[in-house]
Amino acid sequence: MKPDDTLAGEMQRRGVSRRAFLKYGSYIASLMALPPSAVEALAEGLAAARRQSVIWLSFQECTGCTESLTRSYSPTLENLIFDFISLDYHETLMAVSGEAAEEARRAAMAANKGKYIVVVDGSVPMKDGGVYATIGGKTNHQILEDTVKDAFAVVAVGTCAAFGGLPKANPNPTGAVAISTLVAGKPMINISGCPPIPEAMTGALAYILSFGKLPELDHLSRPKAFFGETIHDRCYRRPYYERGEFANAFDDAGARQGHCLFKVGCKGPVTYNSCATTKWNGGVSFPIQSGHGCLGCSEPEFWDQGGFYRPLSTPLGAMGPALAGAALAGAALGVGAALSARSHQKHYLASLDKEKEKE
Amino acid sequence: MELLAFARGPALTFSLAIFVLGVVWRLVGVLALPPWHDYSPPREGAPPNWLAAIRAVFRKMIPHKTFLKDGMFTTINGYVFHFGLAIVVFLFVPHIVLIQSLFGVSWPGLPNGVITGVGGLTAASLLGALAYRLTSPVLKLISRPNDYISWLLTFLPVATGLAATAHVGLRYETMLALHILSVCAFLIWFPFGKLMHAFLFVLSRGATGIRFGHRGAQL
Amino acid sequence: MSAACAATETNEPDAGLVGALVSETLARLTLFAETGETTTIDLGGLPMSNRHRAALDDFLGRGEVSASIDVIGRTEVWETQFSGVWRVRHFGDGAIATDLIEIAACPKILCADRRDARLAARGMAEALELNPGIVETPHET
Amino acid sequence: MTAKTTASGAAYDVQGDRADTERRDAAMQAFVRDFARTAAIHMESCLRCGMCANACHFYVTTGDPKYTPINKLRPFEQAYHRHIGPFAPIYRLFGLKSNVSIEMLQEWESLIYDGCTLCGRCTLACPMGIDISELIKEARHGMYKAGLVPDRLELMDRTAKAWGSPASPSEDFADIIRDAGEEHGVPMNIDLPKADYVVTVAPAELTEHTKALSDVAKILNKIGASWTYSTEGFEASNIGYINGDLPLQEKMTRKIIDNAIRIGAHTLILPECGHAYGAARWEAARWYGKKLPLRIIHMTEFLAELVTSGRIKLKKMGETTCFHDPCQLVRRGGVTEAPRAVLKGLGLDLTEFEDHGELAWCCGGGGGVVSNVRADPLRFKAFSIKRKQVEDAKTQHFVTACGQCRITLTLGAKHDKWDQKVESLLELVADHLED
Repeated sequence: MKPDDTLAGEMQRRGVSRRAFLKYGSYIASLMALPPSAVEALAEGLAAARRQSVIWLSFQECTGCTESLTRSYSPTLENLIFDFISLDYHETLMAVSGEAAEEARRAAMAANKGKYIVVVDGSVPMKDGGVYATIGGKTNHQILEDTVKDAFAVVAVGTCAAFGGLPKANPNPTGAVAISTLVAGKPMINISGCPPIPEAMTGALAYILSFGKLPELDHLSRPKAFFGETIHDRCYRRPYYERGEFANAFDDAGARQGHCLFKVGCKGPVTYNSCATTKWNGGVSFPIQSGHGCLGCSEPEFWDQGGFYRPLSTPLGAMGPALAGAALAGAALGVGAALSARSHQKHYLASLDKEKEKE
Repeated sequence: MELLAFARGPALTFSLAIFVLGVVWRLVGVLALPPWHDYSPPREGAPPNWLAAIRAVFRKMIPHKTFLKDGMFTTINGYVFHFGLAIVVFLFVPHIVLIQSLFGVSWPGLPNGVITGVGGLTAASLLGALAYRLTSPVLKLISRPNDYISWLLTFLPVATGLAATAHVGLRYETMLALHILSVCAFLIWFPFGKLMHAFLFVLSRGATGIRFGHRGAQL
Repeated sequence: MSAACAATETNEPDAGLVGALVSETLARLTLFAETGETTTIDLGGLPMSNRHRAALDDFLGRGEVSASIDVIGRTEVWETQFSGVWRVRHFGDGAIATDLIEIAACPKILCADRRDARLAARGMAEALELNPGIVETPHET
Repeated sequence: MTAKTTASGAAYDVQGDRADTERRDAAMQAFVRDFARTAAIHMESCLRCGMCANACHFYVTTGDPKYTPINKLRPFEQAYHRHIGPFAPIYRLFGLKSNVSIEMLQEWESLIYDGCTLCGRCTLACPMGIDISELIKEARHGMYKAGLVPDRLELMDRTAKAWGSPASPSEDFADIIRDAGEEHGVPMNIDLPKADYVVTVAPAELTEHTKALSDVAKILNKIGASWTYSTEGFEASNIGYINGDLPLQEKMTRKIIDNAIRIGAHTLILPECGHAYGAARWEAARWYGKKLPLRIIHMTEFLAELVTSGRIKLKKMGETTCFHDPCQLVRRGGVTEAPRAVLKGLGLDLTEFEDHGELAWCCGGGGGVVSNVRADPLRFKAFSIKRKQVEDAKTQHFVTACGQCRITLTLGAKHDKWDQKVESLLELVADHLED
C-alpha cells in the first residue's frame, strides 16, 4: 500500500491526530478573521494537501524577514507551517552551499514544475545591469526570472521585496525595484513589513495550501486579512487621539501616561498592518505599546516620508526659503502692478491737461 | 502613500508659496496705489485715524438691527461657517501640529468628536450658503465664477476632511491626500479670489472707518 | 494605574465590550437550545485585554467539564457554568494563540475524528496481534 | 440729445455725437483715474453677500435685483480689474476681463444716476464696510466723460456753467435777495466788500423757498453778525459733484471758497442742502491741496451753535414732530446731534423714526434724482417708505434740514395726494426767534 503522502498522513505517522489540523484551522481563521465556518474547510484542506515545495530567494535584504519567520525554536502552533512546506532552497537555512545548493533549487523546480511557490525577500538591483547583487555569478534579476518562470505563485516577503524598501530609499544607488515590477502573469502576494508579522506570512501560505488560491488582496497585493485596517484604527491608544490627548515628546507626562503618539510622528493612521491586533513576539507587544510611534514600515516609500518623528500632518521639506522667495516675488509683482496702474492714471491726467490747454 | 507624499511635499510647499506670493502681491498692489489726502478739517472730537479704523473693524462684526430683518440668514449662517471653519482649522490637533511646524506656535486642541460635529455643521452651513446663492434673485445677479469657485474650494477641504476621519469614500491615506490637495487648491486660489477677504476686511473696514471717523459719522 | 506600567498596559477600560460579548453568547445559546445550531465566537479579533478576559471568565464561571489537550502545544477546554457554553483556548508558543467561546453539545476539538479512529482501529488490531495474551483474564496471584 | 432705450428696456440719454468707442475710452480713462488706495481696497473686497440690497430704498420698493447697490458698480469694477487692480496686467494679458462695452455703459446709466441717490445706506449695511456710495459717485465721473448722463442733469450742468448756478443767472441774484428781503421785511446784506460770514444758497431757495434767504438774514441780523451774500460766489449746490463733472465741481467749489477768502470771511455758511455739505465741507480742500483758511459749516450746525450757546433764544412751540435725516448731512456728514439740539431748542418733542440718524431712509431724491424727471416713477415708489414712517410717527410737524429733501418729500406727498407739509428747520428757527 502506497504511504499516505497528504499532510494528514504525515502527521498521523508522527502520532498526531487530526485535532492538530482543527487547532491550526482555528488559529489561521482567527488570524485572518475568517468566519467560524471556515475552520473546518481550512482543516480539511490542509489535511488533504501535500507538502508544498517552497523556494526562498534572498536578494538585497537583511535576513530580518527570515529571522521573523523562524523566530521561535520550539515546535509550536506558530511554526507548524514548516511541517507543511518543503523549504527546498533557502540560503540562510539550508545546510549545503555552493553549486550543490543551486542544484537543489533546480531539482525542486524540475520536480514541482508549475506547482512550487517562490518566496522572495529583498529587492532587486536593476542599475548597471544589476551587478550590485549576484549569486554564483548570476544577477538577482536573472535568478528571479529563471525561478519564477515555472512557479505557481510568488510571495514577496518584507517591504524590500514588496515595495523596494530600504535599498530603494533615496537616493536608491542600486536602482532597486520591487519584485512585483519584475514578475508578470504570476499570482503574486506582498507580505510587507520590516520585518513582516510572521503570522501574516504563515497565514497567507496556509491559506494557499488549504484553498489552492490566493487570499483576498488589497490594491497593493497584500492579504486584506492582515493589511485591511490601519494601525491607528485598531490602536489601543486611539481613544486618546479622539479625546485630543497627546504625547508632545517621548519623555513628557503625556508619553508616560500612554497618550497618543501622533504628535511625535506616529504613522499609524496611514499604515495598514495588524501589529495592533496580532502584535509581536507571540502577542507580547507592538511598537506603540512600547512607547514608540509606528514607522509605517509596511507601506511603500516609508523611509522617505520626511522622518520618523515628523508628524503626519506636517509638510515634507523645508518651507522657509520657498515662502521667503514667494513673499519677495509677491512684493515685486505688487509694486509692479501698482506702478503700471499709476502710469495708466498719469497717462489720463496728461490727456486732461491737454484738454485744458485746448480750452 | 505616494499621493500623500506628493500632497504633503511638493504640493503643499508650492501652494503655500503661491499663497504667500499672491497675498503679498495683492496687498502691495493695492496699498502702493496713491493715497487720497483729505485736507478737510476733521470734525471736532474725531478719533485719530488708527482708532477709527480699529473701531470700524469691530463695529462691522455685528450688523445694525435694521439690516438683520432681511439679512438674518446671511448673517447667522455666515457666522456659523466662519466660526465653524475657525474651530475646525485651528482647534483640530493635526492642524495645530501643521501650524506648529510652520510657525512654531501651538495651543491645545479640541476632542475629535467636537471637531467632527462642528465640521458637519460647517459643511451644512456652507451648503446652505450655496443654496441661498443659487436661489436668491439678488445673489444670482451679483454672483460671479469667483463666488462659486471660492465656495467649492472652501467646501472641499471640509468635505474631504470629514470623509477622511469618518472613513468614507476612498482609503484613508488617499482621502487624507485629497484633503491636503484640496487645501492646496484653496491656498492657491485664496489670494486671487474673494477668499482674500480674510485679509482685506481689515483694510476695507478700516478705510471706511477712517473716512467716517474723520467726519464724525457713525458706521 | 501607575505611570510606569501605563505604557505597557494595553487596556483602555471599555465596559461595553464584555457586556456585548455576553449578550451575544446568550443569543447564540438560546438559538442552540431551540434549534441545535452551533456557533463559535472568536475572541481573537476583539480588542481584549487581560482584564476583559478575566471579567468575561469570571462571569461565565466553571462548569462540570474541563479537559486539557496536548496537540502541537497545549489546549485548554472547559465547560462554563452555563451548560452548552464552552471555552476553548489554544496555546501557541507559550501565549494564547486562539481563544474561543463555543456553543455546542461538545467542542469539536474534544471529539475524535473517525478517520483517526479508523487508523486507531488498525493500530489496535496490530497491537492485539502482537500481544494476544493480554485478552486473557489475568490470574490472581 | 435724444432719449433712447437699451435692449433690456433701460432708458439712457446721450450727449454729443462722438463715436461709441471714443465714449467708452473716455469713460474707462476717467474710471481709471479715480482709483486711489481706498477705492481700490473697496473694489477688492466685495463678498457678493447681497446685504446691501436690503439697505437700498430702490431695491426694497421695487424688488428688482438690479438695484442691488454693488450691482450698480459693475462697469466701474470691470474697469478697475482690467486696468488698476494688482492682477490687472494678468487680466489684460490673458483677456480675462473684457473691456467695458458701450452697451454696458448705456445699460448702467440709469442705475448709476436714476437708481442711486448716493445716500450711502448700503455702506452701513456692508459687512466689509465698502463705501459703495462713494464709489458710485466716482463712477459718475466716467459716465459724465462718456456723455452718458440723464439729459436733465446735463441741462443743469450746462446751466450752471453758463449762469454760475443751475437755478438762476448770477446777474439776477442780487435782485432775488433784495426781493426776498422786501417781501419778508428783513434787511439784507449783499456784496459787502468785507464780512465775517459769507452765506451761500441752494437752487431751491432761489425759486421755491425764497423765505429761507430772508430767514438766514433775520438770524444773522439778530446776533449782530458781520455777514453778506455775494454775487461772486453764492451757489453752494454743486451740480458738478452730483453729475460727475469734475472740472465743474472744482470750478463751483473754487468760486465760493475764493470769494469767501477774498471777502475775508472766517466762516462760510452752507445752505440747507445735503450735497452742498459733501462738496464743500469734505471735498473743497482737495482742490487746494491744503487746509483752507476758513470754516465751512452747514446751516444746521450754525443754528445748533447759536441755540446751544444761547446766542439766540427761541419761543417754545410745545408740539410734536418727526425729523427726516438728510443723508449727506447726517449719515455721510456726521451732523446728527445738531438738528436734534435745534428741535429741542424749539420745544418740539421729537418722535424718532424706527430707522433714524445714520440709519435713516433716504428721501429718494438725492444725488440729482429729484431733478432727473426720468426717475420720477422710481422716486415716487421709494417715497412710500418715508410716507409710512411719517404716518406711523403721528406727529404735528415733519421737519428736515435739506432743501432738496424737502422738495423731494413735498413732490412725493403731492403725487400721493397726501396732505403733509414738510418744514425747514431754518424757517422754524427764524419764525420762532424770541425778540
